[in-house]
Amino acid sequence: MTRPSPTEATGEAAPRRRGAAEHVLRWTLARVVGGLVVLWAVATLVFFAVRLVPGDPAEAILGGPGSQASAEALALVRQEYGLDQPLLVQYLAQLGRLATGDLGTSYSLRTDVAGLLLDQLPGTIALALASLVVAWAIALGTAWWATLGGRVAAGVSSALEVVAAAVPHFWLASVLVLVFSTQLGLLPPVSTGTPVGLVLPVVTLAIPVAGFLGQVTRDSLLDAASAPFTVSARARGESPSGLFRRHLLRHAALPGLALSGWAFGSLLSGAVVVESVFARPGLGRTLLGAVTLRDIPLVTGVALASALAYVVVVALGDLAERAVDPRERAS
Amino acid sequence: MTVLPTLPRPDERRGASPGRRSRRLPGPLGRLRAAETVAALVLLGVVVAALAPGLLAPGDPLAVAPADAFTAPSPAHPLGTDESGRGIWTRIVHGTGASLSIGALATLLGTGLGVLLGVAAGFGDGRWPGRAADAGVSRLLEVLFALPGLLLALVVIAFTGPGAVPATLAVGLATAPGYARIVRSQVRRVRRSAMVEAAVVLGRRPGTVLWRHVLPNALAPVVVLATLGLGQAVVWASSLSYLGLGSPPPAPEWGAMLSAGRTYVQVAWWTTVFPGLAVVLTAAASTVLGRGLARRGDAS
Amino acid sequence: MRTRSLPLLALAASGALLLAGCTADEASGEATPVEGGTLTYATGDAEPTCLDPHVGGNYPQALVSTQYAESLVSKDDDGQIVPWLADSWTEADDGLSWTFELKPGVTFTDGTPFDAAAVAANVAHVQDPATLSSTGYLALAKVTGVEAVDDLTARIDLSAPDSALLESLTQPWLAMESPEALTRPQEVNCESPVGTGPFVVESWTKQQQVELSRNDDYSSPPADAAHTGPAHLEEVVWRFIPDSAARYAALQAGQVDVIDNAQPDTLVAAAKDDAISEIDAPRPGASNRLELNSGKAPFDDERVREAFIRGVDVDDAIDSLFFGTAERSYSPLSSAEPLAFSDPSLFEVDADAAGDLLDEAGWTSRDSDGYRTKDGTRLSLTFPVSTNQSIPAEQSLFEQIQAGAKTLGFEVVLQPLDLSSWYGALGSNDYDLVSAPYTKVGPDVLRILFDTAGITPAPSGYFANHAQLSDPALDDLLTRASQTSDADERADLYQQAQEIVLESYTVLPLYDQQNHYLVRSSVSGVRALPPVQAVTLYDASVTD
Amino acid sequence: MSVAPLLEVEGLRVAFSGRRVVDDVSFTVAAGECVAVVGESGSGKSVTARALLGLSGGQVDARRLRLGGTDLAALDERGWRGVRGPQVGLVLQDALVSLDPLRPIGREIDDALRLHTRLGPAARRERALDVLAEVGMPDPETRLGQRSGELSGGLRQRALIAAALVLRPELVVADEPTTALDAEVQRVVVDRLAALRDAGTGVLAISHDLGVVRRLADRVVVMRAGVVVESGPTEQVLGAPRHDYTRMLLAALPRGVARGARLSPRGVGPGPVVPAPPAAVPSRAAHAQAPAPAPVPAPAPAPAAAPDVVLAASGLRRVFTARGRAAHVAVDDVSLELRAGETLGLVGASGSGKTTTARLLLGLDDPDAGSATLLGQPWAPLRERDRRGRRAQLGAVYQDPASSFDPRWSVGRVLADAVTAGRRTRPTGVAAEVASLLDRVGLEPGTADRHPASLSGGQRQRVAVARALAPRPRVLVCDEPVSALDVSVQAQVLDLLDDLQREEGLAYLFISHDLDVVAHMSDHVAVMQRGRVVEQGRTAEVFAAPQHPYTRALLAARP
Repeated sequence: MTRPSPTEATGEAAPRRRGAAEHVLRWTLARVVGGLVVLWAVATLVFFAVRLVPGDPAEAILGGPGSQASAEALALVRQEYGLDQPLLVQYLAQLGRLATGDLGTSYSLRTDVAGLLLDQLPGTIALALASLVVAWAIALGTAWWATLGGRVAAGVSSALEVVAAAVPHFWLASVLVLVFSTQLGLLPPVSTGTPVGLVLPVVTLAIPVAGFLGQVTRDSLLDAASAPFTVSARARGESPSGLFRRHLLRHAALPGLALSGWAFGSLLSGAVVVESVFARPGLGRTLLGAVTLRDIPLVTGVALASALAYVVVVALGDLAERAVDPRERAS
Repeated sequence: MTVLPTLPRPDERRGASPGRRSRRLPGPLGRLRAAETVAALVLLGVVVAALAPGLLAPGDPLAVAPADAFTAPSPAHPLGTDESGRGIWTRIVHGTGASLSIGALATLLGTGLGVLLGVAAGFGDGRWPGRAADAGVSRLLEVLFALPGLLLALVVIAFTGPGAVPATLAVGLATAPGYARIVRSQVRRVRRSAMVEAAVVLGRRPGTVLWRHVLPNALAPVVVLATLGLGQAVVWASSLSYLGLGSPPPAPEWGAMLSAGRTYVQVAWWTTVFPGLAVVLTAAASTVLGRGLARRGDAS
Repeated sequence: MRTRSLPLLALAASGALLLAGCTADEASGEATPVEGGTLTYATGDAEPTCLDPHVGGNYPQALVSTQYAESLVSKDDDGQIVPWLADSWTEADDGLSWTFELKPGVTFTDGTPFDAAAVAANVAHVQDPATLSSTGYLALAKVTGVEAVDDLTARIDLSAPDSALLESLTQPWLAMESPEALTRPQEVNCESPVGTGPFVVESWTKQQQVELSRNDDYSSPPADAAHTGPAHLEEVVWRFIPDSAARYAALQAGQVDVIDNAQPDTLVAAAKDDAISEIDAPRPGASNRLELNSGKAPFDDERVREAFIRGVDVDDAIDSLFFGTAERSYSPLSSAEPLAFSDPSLFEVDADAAGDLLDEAGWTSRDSDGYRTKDGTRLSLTFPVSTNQSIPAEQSLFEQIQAGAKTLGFEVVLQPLDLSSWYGALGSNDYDLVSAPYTKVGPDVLRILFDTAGITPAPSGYFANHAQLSDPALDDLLTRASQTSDADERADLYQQAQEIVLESYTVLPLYDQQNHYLVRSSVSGVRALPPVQAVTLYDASVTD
Repeated sequence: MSVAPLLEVEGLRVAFSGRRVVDDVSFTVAAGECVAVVGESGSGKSVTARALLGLSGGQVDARRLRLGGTDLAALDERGWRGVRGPQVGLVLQDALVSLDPLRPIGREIDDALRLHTRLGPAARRERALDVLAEVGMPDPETRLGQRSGELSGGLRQRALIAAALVLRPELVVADEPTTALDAEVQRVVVDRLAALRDAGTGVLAISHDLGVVRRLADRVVVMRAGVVVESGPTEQVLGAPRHDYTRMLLAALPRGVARGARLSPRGVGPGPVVPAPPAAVPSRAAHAQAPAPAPVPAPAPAPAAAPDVVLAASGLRRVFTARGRAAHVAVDDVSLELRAGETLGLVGASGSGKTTTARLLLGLDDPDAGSATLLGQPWAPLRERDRRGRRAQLGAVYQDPASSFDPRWSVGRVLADAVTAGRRTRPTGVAAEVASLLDRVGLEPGTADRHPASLSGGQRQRVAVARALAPRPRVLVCDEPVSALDVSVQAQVLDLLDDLQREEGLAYLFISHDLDVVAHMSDHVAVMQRGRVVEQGRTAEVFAAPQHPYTRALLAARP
């Protein structure tokens, strides 16, 4: 005897529309506030975590570890960057700067972190989004092939998805470079800034994510395929491919949209490896270097940028999901 | 049925009269499909390699023989040798223990943490204590998701220094949020089921309901999920080793072999291809087995 | 989607259809220099944090600044100091000052003239703490000031005679920059330094590349340059490709023309490919060597040190790992140093002798794992390895040394660390073995590496004398050598110093600091400038 | 009406991987005629219907399978696609899942037109609006853009029918068209199908609801376990059934069976024993005027001292407020009284607040206002800690028992848990108690080791009743206990509840949307509409002379 859901409003359109506008406002407000809380938490987590890591920030400023910087230079730097003040004061100062959007200057690269991020964010975002699109294309492609291809196709595509999801990025990168550029000479092994140079990095990033999305899509495809409305559709003379396009595609994509936040996060992690292997400028590579050189402002900057990107992608995923399936869901 | 429903829900008998879902009994074995038997065999091989490497590869994984470095796969060395003349097959077999233990322990840590967070968030019943716990944990999860997993791992390792244990810790922490989210939704689902209400009507206290009904039913799918997670944890560990943050040389851990082999990919492709295959096979096998258990599990 | 589209199985496959035409094409024409064209240079070294060589001062900066910033003097292939921006130079009798006659009519690429005042401004910039210079700052330790005698004559005053000053001035970290440019904020100068060199820095996209264009009114090539007047190349693209396999693949595919930091395996592959030629340019300063921490047990006992050095055979390993591209070295100095002294007899492998030495030193019993013990403690050595500085082949060499040492009874614990943690381990004396490359022009590097003064750490915790060798006689030799201006006496003093270092068994030399460039046959005139063996593209030209 | 039959089915056989589900079924449907196929679940009626569209999914063969001029047996997949839509339309059971929840209903209707006609978008839109108007959809303009989730039950079902009719097929197959609907809405849909038949379309209706069949069908085909046991004109099959199975089905109908009289033979299980002939049932022809149910002699129990009130509610009120939606008053000022040994029926359309009231009385939800007492003591609103001790006095039986069992437990463990839950004492003798419970609900002792999932619907409901009885309650709240069961199984469970009430003096709060079941089972009845009790009193009086217009409408809507 599950709890009865309130009967759906029938007929009165006007109040429903006002309710909807107010609903959208509340939704956006919740997203913005939630996003800010996440960003604050990320900034705090990174601030204290990187402080705990061995290595002296002052030294990081003086050209990184092992610099034979003189005592006066170290003292000058500590005073200038306020590293001699108590930790809490530094934390509040940092929050103050972040609030005004000042991400400070990178210790190792000596340039304004915000500027640096603006330069590199597009590259990584382009790579991540292109990979997400390609991952979706592959996932839905195999779902389509499995649907129409019969038993063998279903089995093979399922195996492909499982293997794809299990492939480490960097290994895939070296195999792809070995095959497609060294042996076949078809694709440039290193990014050329042109779309052609984007092919291998995107495929390297996309395949593992496609494996995951494929498995998720396959499960929801199975559910949708056995739902009564498919029988109604076929009773109207719908062909299997028509059924896939007009009905199952939407149902299959739903859970994937919910996972878009996760998928984007894993793409950022993957970017660290793929960007260094294919020599593409981007956040991933910067992050790896920043942590190694204990470049606190840069690590904070990259963490905040990726957190912001994540929050935005989750919001977009949620919007897309509501557009496809407006039914109220107990989240 | 026409072409389309050739993908019957695995647990629905073909041709059952449409509309009424018959459920196959969740027998322990049930009909093992071809893919699952292969996966089981692969994992069996991996476990044997982990427990008794000597059986499969008598050689010493650390024995250095500079003379026959970079020899191609040959009867003497089935998978060829690496830059120091050590047999790739021997090192993969002896590395299984290291890689598998990192994968298993990381998954254990991930699921354990995930269950704690998930139950804390999911079990609240909407009134004050439950709602606050749910909001708090959900925000924490959101933050952990917002940070790219690798940053989490990098910071942990920067703090503890590279090595097998820190890598396990890092992978465990990075995967915990994923498990927590799933446990939370499972607990919420079971929490609102008719079974729990029937128990309340019979006069059972919330504690009993939690231990007797909610946890067993909510956590069963998580165990299955862990097998999927095991594969991913092994991949994660090998990525950390690639970045030079995993287990120190000369340990024959797959990730370390991969990152070393990567440099010689031009000259000796086998030094990187075969360890990679080992990672992929283990991860894929555990996923296939995991999905097989899931299918059998959700039949109940 | 009305039409039935083929399932997109893998984008790579369709990507391949798109680019059927783009295969690598390189025709090897004969090498008459062709004016103009663009050369793409791919470096594997870490991306510099600042393009102004005065700031900090590491090798990646030297590689790129050689293209746009020039020093007062240079060295030729025989190691002799030759004119560059300075035509001639004389040392004062008391050795407390050097006077340089500057080359006339040379201007910086921002139009400011190159004169004595510019030299003074550059030395002041290097010695200013705010510049945060380290290599340049140390090299000018004895310089008290610069006097502009007249427009084209500059006198450098010293606090004590410095036989290494000329060699120091050949280094790119003391190159001359436009005084006008140096007044700009450091951040700006880092992005666009102004020198007198054959090329000008146009733009720097971090992590991607630096673009340089030809300096058309260039008139100050070094004495041993192949031609005078502006460079042949119109433009140079300086790309950062950290991954060595990707860098070599890019060279093979014709995407880049020259690469540095070529790994041993790519050298072997390149040797078989006639489209690619190699330039072997070992870096000056110290050789790549293992230093044994004589400052603490167990290596405080010389017998244990000698046993380790003479017990472990590294020759086979070096041969197999480097495919014969690296020759075994028996000297603390790089073979690029004319005054390098080596004594192979000290390093003949004799495992039995090593065993006896260890027994003599009391490490007689063995524990269950086969390691030697004395009074219950195991003969264990901590070996922190910097994953940034040691290339994979070198890390594999350390693994083989570990295996070899085990048969002797030594337990070598390898600890791969990132740069920060590595320097942390050295700073806290938590090491028994370490491999730390040091690049400096001239034998004076011995003073930095082996003088007792090199043991006390700088405020940042950094110190150079990892062997912690403290021998008053050696210190005296090194001080006298650094002050004498008589070349023969200097050579003799440095030879004695090197004998003491080698006999102290605190150093196990391996090979020169590897520095290999690979160049496509379509490019000619690429030369490694002798001082620090950094490549200059001044004489280079692209023939296809 | 002896015109050539529209549909001829002869010797139809359907098998799934060897197992035969439909065996040698033959019948015909003429234009303008409605044939009903009746039978319980598992009788193969649905598979037969789908086989007519080539959608059965099994191996199909038949001596003759002709629709209009087309030989269906010879069609390949492409051929079938030409037939489905223009020549035959299918209407499924529950419109909520039989229409794609993610697409507006306009698009679903438009699909059929786009596949089979070359009409332009504007013309197709026009045809869609016409067919929606035809099925009586109010305000079709806005409905086109709405999804099935945004429509009420009745509107959804009409949209589903419109989607099947838009190409004017000669034959319409309706598979359980009314099962998921309330009485009022059922009436509208049945009238719609009747109008279709009168307009000359052939209608094949599949149903397990004999009331609907009686109103709609010209001829009836009765199926059991894949075989046709009887067929013929409706009056003859339903009026004077020749086959025992048909008679048993009719006898199991609670309509007109006095309170306390048995619906199913004494023995266990749906045996073929012939029950006493039911009271005469007016044939279809007599349906025109309002049905005057035969006066049922109410066996008025001796008016001894009125038995004390065991469960009472006064002024109960519960309001649901969801984000972004107007507050919904589910229960508004409900007052009820349930006396010992008696049954209070609670009837009303879905969404009338019956279930919310039950949850309030079971203490699973706190009322916003009003109160309830159990055995004279305050029961709601109350802190669960105080209520827990007296939980043993009140039991519950749900519509879908399977979801209320822990999936990992056997029947024995479920009952043992229920026995020990009530009282903390006597761990010994639990097994004996479980055995007696099984016996009292008519299940063999062996059932204890079986798994609820492997039992039939009826057996599962018996286990649920046994679990409710375990703590020896005084009151049972039954929410739609039999609406998911086949008629014959429903009869047995209802008789079981009657026996238990008589033997143990249990009081029942019996909730159902089925007026006949409530009439048969309850002494008093309360009729609920939109959260309010509109009428309440002795069942016989309320059914004989309904005061409130809504009650009259409910009674009139009964098929």
